[in-house]
Amino acid sequence: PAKEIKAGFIYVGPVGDAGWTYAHDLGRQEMEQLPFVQPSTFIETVPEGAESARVINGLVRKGHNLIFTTSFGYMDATIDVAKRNKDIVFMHCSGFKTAENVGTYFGRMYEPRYLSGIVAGKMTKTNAIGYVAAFPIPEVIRGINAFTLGVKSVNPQAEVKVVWTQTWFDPGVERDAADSLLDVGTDVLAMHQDAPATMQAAEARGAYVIGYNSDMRTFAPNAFLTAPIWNWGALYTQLANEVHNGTWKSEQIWAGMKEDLVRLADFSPAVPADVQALVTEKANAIKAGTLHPFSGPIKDQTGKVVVAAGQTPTDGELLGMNYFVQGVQGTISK
Amino acid sequence: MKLVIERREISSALLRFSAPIASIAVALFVAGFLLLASGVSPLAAYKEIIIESLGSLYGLSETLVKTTPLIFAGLGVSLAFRMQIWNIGAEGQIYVGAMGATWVALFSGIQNHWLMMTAMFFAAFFCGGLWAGVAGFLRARWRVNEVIVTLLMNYIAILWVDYLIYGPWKDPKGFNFPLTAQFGDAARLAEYFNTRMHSGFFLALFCALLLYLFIERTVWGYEIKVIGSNQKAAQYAGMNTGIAIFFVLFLSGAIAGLAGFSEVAGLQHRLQHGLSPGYGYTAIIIAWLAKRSAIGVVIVSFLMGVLLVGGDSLQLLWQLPVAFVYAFQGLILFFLLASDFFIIYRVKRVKGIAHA
Amino acid sequence: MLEILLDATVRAGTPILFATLGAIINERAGIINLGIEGLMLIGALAGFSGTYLSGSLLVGVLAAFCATFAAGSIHAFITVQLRGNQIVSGLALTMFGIGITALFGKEMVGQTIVGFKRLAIPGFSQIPIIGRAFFNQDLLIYFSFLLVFLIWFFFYRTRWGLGVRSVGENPAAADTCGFSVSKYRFLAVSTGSGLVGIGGAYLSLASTPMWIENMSAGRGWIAVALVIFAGWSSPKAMLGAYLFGGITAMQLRFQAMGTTVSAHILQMLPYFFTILVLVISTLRLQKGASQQPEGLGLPYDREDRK
Amino acid sequence: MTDFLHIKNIRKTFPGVVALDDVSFSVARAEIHTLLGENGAGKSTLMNVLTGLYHPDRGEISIAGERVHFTSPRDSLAYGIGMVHQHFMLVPAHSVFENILLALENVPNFFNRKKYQEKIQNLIDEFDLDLDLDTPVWKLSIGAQQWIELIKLLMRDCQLLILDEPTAVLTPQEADRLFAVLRRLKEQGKSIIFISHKMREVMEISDRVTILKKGCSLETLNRGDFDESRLASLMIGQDKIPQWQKTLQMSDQVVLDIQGLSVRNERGLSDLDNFNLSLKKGEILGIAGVAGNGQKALAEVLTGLKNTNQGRIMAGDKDITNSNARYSYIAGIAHIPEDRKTIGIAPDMSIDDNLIMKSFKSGLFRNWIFQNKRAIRRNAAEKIAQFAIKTGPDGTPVRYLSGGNIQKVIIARELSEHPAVLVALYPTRGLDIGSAEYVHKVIADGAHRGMSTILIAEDLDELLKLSDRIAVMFRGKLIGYVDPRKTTREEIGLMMSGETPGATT
Ligand SMILES: Nc1ncnc2c1ncn2[C@@H]1O[C@H](COP(=O)(O)OP(=O)(O)OP(=O)(O)O)[C@@H](O)[C@H]1O
Ligand SMILES: Nc1ncnc2c1ncn2[C@@H]1O[C@H](COP(=O)(O)OP(=O)(O)OP(=O)(O)O)[C@@H](O)[C@H]1O
Ligand SMILES: [Mg+2]
Ligand SMILES: [Mg+2]
Repeated sequence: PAKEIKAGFIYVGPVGDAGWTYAHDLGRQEMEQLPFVQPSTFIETVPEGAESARVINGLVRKGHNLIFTTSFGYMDATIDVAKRNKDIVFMHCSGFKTAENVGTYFGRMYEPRYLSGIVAGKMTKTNAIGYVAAFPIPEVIRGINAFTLGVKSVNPQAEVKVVWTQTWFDPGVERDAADSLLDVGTDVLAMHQDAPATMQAAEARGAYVIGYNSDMRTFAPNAFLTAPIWNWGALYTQLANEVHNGTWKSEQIWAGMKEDLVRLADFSPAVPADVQALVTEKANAIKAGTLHPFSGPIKDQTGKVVVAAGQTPTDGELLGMNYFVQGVQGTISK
Repeated sequence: MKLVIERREISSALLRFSAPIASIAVALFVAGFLLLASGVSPLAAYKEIIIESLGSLYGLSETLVKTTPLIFAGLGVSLAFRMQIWNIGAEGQIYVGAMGATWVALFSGIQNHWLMMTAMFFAAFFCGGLWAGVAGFLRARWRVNEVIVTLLMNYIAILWVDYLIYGPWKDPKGFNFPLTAQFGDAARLAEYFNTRMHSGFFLALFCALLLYLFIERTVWGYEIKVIGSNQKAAQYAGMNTGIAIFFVLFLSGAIAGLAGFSEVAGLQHRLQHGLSPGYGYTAIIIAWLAKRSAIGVVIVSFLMGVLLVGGDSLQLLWQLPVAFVYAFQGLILFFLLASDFFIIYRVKRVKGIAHA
Repeated sequence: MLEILLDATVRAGTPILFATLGAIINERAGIINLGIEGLMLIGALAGFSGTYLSGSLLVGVLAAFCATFAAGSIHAFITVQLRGNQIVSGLALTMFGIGITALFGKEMVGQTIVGFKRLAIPGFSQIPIIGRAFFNQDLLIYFSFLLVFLIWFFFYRTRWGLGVRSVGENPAAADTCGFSVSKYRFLAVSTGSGLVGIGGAYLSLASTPMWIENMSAGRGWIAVALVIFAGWSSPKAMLGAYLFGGITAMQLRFQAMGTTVSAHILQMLPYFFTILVLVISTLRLQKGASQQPEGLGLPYDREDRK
Repeated sequence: MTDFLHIKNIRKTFPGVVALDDVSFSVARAEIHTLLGENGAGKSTLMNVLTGLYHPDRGEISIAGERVHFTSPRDSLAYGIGMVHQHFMLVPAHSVFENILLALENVPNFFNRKKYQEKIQNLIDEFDLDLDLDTPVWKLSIGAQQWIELIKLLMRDCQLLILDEPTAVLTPQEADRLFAVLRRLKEQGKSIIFISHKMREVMEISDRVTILKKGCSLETLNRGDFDESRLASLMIGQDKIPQWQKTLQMSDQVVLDIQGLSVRNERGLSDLDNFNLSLKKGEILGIAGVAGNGQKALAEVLTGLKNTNQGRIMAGDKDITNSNARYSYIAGIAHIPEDRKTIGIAPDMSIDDNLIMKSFKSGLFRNWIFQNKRAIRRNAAEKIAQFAIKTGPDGTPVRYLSGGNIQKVIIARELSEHPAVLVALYPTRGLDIGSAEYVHKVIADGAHRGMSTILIAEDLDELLKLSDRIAVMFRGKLIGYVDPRKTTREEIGLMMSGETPGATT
């Protein structure tokens, strides 16, 4: 029996952040186009942790039947509320716990990150690339590693320098972190942050930059090269359809470029044609499943082999990644 | 014509009782225009806030869950205010309190529930106390301003807890996500009625009662009030103000630290980033609105709980963005302050002299 | 490297410097303003929108000043005219500022403008080490240098400045000498708030020319702390803002250069050092001298005995 | 005589208190008009109404025939009314210069610092004061602060000058200097309202006296129609003045012995310099000396507020020079401080609470760790009656009390514990004559029970009347002792200026 969908979203930041939450909200709006989806609800800036349980519960009590919780910190709360509301479908983004009515979803952002690494590796002249990163969690670490592997695949001499900002969202600090990387000789920047400050830093100093989250090239018209970006709309539409048709099952969705959940933004004219061609070729290989960014041999910073030649890590290993590959200059506190 | 302002005779108990209620009413009335401007009926919104936060067992339980840490933190802050000491650091004290409790829960190996609870309680108590005690020591020994020390130590506390959960205390089975392991059953406070309400609430009430007795009835409370009123006079009277300042900041931080204990043991059952969404700062508002009295803290914390819990429903039901909720809360506070004025003072028009 | 570090220090410190100076003017007049964070946001949004709509940076800065002047007036009215609690009113202002900017700022998210550019002062900018940091900056930074001096001059060399300080120390004394306590306090709060707004505008017009919700990210609170750190003096505010900005900049550069110390620990350094320097400077303070305006936080009621 | 100021039927209430009930009086040009009244009679309140600081509930004020409505001090200043307040209106953190500048009229915003410094310095020199313009006011003695207030007033061109107990903290010599100025101003046609509790001064300077009682103006008397006893009886009623007889107490047991004591102040100068003193059991030892010659430092050392640089203090045979030891000793010392508002009281707390500030730990007011509220209330009721403290409703914070009544609260508290030693700085400062007599009696009664008192006072009459011995101080040194029954005012005066006496006891 087809059922009307009333979807609710829990956001970790404000929809105006131009980054993570903004991208999710674009997805939400796309999903709303479906005829059987009623106007959906979102609640922004919900603190992570136990606090979120009440807000999720609020969505439940207001009759929502498909609830998206879009940050890692909502994991326990989502499971907890779901336990008491078996008839409602919960989708938690980026976690690892599921239940019969809780699925998880996330994107293999490392795929386009790898591709963007190729662009960076080709474009750097100083062989020093900067990476402004928020928090040392597996998702960010995985991104840095994939990026670095991409860089190394075309430019073995290049190094990736990482600076942690310890914040998802502080344009001033991000800007300063980007500047600090430019000060030590990097000429291409990449980032894992929710604000576009890194892009402005690159623009101001005549360096190149690789964006993230959504296509924000307006912030850096000259410096922008490309950006690994989210495309949640497709997934949200698909999930709404499944719930509508009653075909939804709890699973751990980890979709990549093949499913078009993540992609690489259009190249800027600054990227030479041959590089564009190379990246497009690799992208096709990834989509076809013939190229895995993390195929071995991969060594970590200390030189220890972490992925043997000819192997690829399991999803579990990828999800819990906690080391930097060789070529990254930076520290993960242990 | 000029205006002069005069204090009213505050004698009737009726006025004293009705004044705060009247001021809240005025505040809600004026804030209602903001709601109207956003196309939401104020009456419906207020009804919704009340129903959402008090109208059901569930709502009430959630409000009490929210009230619990606010009471602890508010008590801590108000105790220090009693001595004219500004503890802006309740937020950080909550974090280190939670850290202490977590340490016991994860690494002490205690199996017995009561033993575990006691140990966690005191760990949080002392961690919070010592954390604030640093500011207390600096203030007492060298008169270093405690506002800045407690405020800046908030950032350090949060970063320190981050360091632990990203590093040494990370759950080995947690896919390297920044969380500690979940607590065992021995380290969890009792929950009631199949809701999230936990015994931390009663502990908070008990603390408020103790603190009330402590301040209003004991000789130490008296000493604190004298020092708060005039430190020089207290010294003159032979009180050791240095030790008292340290002690009060210690106790203030310790009580705020208990909020950390009740949050991890009652609610979160693990230590993670974003443990407190600013309870320590809300506590400052609470301490002042409560006129620094312990019983007042309980009442105001509860009202804050209602406002915070109910405020979410504004988002939920009318899609008013969270920004609206902040602006709304800010306005309520503004008008609460303004209406207070007209309750204490009277404005008279009189003949005056014009100045060139 | 030192040259670069100094430059980064000044740039990171400037928004905090403006905010601290504004807060100092507030507190010198005896009014605590915990609304700095909210005011910075209002300044950032007003500054950005002003520039976006008019295409002129000057208009943006003026818009920031006027908007925060107005917002500061709310705090002033409540604390001065209505004698409301300064702490609560300030916190309310911060909430209000966060909320109102998010509401009105929706349109501005994702828009771009051309921000303030560096303007080298010929000759001076070539001076080794300090040249780049102090003589090759944008106009707002030069203005902040001037402002530090102007505020000092205002307080210690003009009668109005004496009046502001007096209403902050002992409003009854100023009142009996014929100074209008409410006028001085009101103007100090609103004007000071206006300066805080310029600090906010620095974020959205110079450091990162864009508007994002909540973009002040806690700098207002640091400013509140630095006021005390600076002992309510404008030159020391400069020192404090640069100390804080400098250590922040330094720890990021340590990371960029490849240190192995935990980033969490490095991140604590600015806070830790600020406390440390405060302790040291307090120790050197003359015994019995108090820098805090004595009337700070107390509403003035003529008919109430002190 | 034309009336410059005319006041009719003024009423002013505060929550719970009728401070002024119905006051009418007038002040002529070229007149010194004294206001006299018990502590709490409403003198200061009336003056605050007159300067626009308080707004009256009712009544009329006319100046030079014109009806005026003041809503702020600014208004009254515009009419040429200036006032020295009983509690100083100074900014402690500001320099002397800044404090005076604040009060000057027509100072341009960008003022010429030099010019104004000179102008102020001239006046300071004229009064022969030892004031450094750049010193922050908090570092100055109460007496010096009083002078700054006076200078603030004198530098303005006022038609009516109000002085609310200006002489309370001045030495008799300084008071004389002030009177000379007031007389000169009077000759220039200015009107002056003067408030004081010192009968000798009132007799000396007043052209007319108005007596205020319980917020009502009782009577106005012209010069010649009044003498000290008539004024006193009008003010309080003769019978209320306690009668007591001084009997000499002398024992040889030394309770406090100070030898070679030196104390330096913030400026590095010696407040006390090789100072010696011995206090015997049950005696009242008067300390005479011009203010600023070390009396304050002596009191501060004895009460633990200051540390010594050299020398020894013995309590009986115990050495209490060390500040920690002295700290525990001072618990048993009673102390009436000079600066009552900043160190004597907890202003936001009630009289009840202020009265037990020293004895709150004693078994009288405590059950285990809890306060015995009932005993505390009973104690307060007793003391309020005994010392005739005029107060608002129960629980009124002490800061609302009049200056004299605050002083009474402090004295009541300090003497209630039957201390072994009392260090009293100017204990009757600001008390009306009835209350002052009562305090004298309490101190003398204490001596009977064996309490030893160090009495520091400006008023030689008070010293002569009360003391068993008088020690004279000059520049931080003990000049010598005199016997009050055998000495003369002239002899003490000479010693106070540093001359070593011929005769010592
Ligand atoms: N905080 C402040 N910031 C800037 N300007 C101020 C401030 N406070 C006061 N002013 C300015 O001071 C001016 C004069 O203040 P005020 O009216 O109190 O002095 P005045 O009595 O007119 O001076 P005068 O006695 O010299 O005529 C005000 O009009 C105002 O412009
Ligand atoms: N601002 C105020 N608020 C409340 N009560 C006040 C205030 N000012 C004065 N009073 C009360 O009014 C009465 C008169 O006080 P006032 O200071 O005028 O007395 P006084 O005659 O000057 O006494 P003294 O000789 O002790 O200075 C006192 O009972 C005092 O408590
Ligand atoms: Mg004027
Ligand atoms: Mg008086």
